[in-house]
Amino acid sequence: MLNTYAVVGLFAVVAFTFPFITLLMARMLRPRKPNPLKNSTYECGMETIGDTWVQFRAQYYLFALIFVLFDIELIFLFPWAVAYNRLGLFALVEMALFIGMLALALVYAWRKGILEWQ
Amino acid sequence: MTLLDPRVLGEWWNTFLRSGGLSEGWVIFINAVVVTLILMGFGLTSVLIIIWAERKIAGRVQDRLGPNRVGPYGLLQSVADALKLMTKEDITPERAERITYNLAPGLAVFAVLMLLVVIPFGPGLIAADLNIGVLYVVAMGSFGIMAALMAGWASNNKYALLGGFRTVAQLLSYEIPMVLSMSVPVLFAGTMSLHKLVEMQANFRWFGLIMPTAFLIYLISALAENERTPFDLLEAESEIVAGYHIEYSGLKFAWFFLAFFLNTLLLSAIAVTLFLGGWQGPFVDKVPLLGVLYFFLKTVLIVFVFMWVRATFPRLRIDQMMALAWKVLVPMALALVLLAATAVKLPWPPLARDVFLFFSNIVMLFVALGAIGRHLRQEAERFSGRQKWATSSSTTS
Amino acid sequence: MVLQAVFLITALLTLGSALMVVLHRNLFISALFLIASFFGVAVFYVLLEAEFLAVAQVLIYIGAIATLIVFAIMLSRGMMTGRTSPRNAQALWAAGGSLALGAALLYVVVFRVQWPVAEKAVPADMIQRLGTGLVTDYVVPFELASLLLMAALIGAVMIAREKEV
Amino acid sequence: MIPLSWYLAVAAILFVIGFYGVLSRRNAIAILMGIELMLNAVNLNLVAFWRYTQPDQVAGQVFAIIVITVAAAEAAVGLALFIALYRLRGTVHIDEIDLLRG
Repeated sequence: MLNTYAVVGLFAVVAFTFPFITLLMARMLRPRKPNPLKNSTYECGMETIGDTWVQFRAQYYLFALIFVLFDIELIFLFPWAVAYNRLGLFALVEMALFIGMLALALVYAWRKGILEWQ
Repeated sequence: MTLLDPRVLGEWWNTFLRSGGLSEGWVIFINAVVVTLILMGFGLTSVLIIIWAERKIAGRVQDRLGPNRVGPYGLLQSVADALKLMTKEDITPERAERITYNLAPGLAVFAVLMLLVVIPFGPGLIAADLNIGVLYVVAMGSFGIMAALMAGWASNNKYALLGGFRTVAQLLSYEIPMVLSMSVPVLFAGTMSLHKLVEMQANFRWFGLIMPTAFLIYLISALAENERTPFDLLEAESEIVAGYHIEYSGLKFAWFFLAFFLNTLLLSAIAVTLFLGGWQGPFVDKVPLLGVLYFFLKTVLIVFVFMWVRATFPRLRIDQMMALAWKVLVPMALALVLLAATAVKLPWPPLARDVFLFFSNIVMLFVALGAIGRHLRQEAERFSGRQKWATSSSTTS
Repeated sequence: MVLQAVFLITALLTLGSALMVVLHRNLFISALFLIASFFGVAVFYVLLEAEFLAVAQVLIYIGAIATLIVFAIMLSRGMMTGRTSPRNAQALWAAGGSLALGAALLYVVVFRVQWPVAEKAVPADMIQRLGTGLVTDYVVPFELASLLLMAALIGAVMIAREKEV
Repeated sequence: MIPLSWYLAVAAILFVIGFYGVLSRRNAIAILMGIELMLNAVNLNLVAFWRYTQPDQVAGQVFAIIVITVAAAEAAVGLALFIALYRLRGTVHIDEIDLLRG
């Protein structure tokens, strides 16, 4: 199994270094004449006001929360799906229970208006 | 005819290497190097072609010519653009967090390039046939999400940060229906290896034909994961500045661009692998190399559909986009998984099961469309009601 | 040989990033190092031939938990600018205690105990076995996990929701 | 083959680093990051023992998955608490939070 991952590993090293090597190479080609105006933050020509750390709404966090829930469900779903052909009807019932529980959580979030983007 | 079988050729190549007296470790290493070079070359050239095709197709749809100056049919336009971006001055905003800022585009490219390793281009033509292929594809998407977050944060720009956050919210939301729909082929095939998944789809028993709704959910989610129209509201090339990559220029911008187009190709390739039988087609068992042709034909078809959609559809609003993911696609995908699981256990002949699945998929699709249509009509009525009220109140006052 | 080299490089990456996580003043950069550290652990899982866990590690720790952490950092803004010290009053004691604990653990783990090792191969159909195990022998933890997730979601939503004013 | 003690050593150091983070940080989110490091170290140990003692059983992997699940649930609720706390008190520094003293 590790032989297969050797290919992945080598490819990963190349794929990760390649963008940076080309960036370094392009550095020799491209001009470099910075000035304060050019380097200023681009906010449609306006002077930047205040901190970049604008306060975000908790909404982003709530969507991420529901995402985490389903992401973990996938970790259970995939081995089940792979093994499913070998298993009996009980596997279906158990997974239905599992998914039902998650669906309940989704319904709860829906009813509480979490899924409305404001 | 076995001459044209990549598997046989691979065996010959390995025996050739071993006959030269190389140890097993070196054989693996040399093969890895060769595979890496081929895949990198393929990835980079295919991007140039896709960018050209996208511009040409968009041009034709909008009754223009598209690029036609550099090279025959403008084919070298992308090369010219790449050279331009390479020699262009590259500005780093002064308050940016430099290391993270420079790391983000590389990570975005990395996340997409890594998918090349698990794509089965033909029978036996897969760089690494991982047992967890399907989940590997999903896991690499996490790195793309991180790249967007890093770019948005490190630019030290309000728009970039906001764009980064919204992009992440979008990618997260559509990842769930996408992966849920990908679990349906896994359920049928009983494996996550992409090569075996294709092998299981012989004789036109393509999972996309049995479960058209799952395939559709995958396509819609792939459009969103790729930030393509109609889900490109965070970038909206023609209207607002850009998303999280607003501060990037020159080659760093080019890397985000490359990641975007390569992602289009690879998401289509994965769609073909999971749902359209990959390299399966007539006579593949006789002439295996035909499989490569079938694979690319199908992939190009899906890529074309993506571009066609881009040239045709208007953008969604952000609330519509999030509602589509969580209120429509996720429940549908969950129901589809359970439906597929139930059907597999039905004591019927395989053909009857497939037909049953196909029709129940269609029914489910129409029920969902009906529900969406009803909701939209209600919303429109409410909106027009408010309009009437607004105009009447303005005339009376 | 190659495996050992990969192991050592990964160990260096993982532990170095972990150290940066606890030392860096800027919380966002801490979170990025945390991701690097998670990735290193995923590589260890691959070396241990637990490929499913490696992919789960990337998917959940990097894809989900790290995203949650970054979102939480952004929601509590002004906390990562580094104007005040990131460490509390007991940091020195903590460092001493951690070093002592680390030395003790390493002594026990590496030198003291002779771990019994079985030279067995990982079965090729590990993922099938895992799926089977989840719905047969380990069905109670499996269902409890879904219950836990539902409870966590409902609880977290209750806590984090912005109340209508 | 890599000796088992290498993995255990790495896990031990990772655990200690996380432990130090938990003890020394003021920011609650940073403390949570320390806890995640510790959980990772535990999981690494679990998987290493699985691989070197009984790779033909699934118990080790199932436990590791459950640990990951619990870690995610814990992070979700913990971070939600911190966000609520920040909204309430304007800080997530643990040593400035003393609700009982009002």
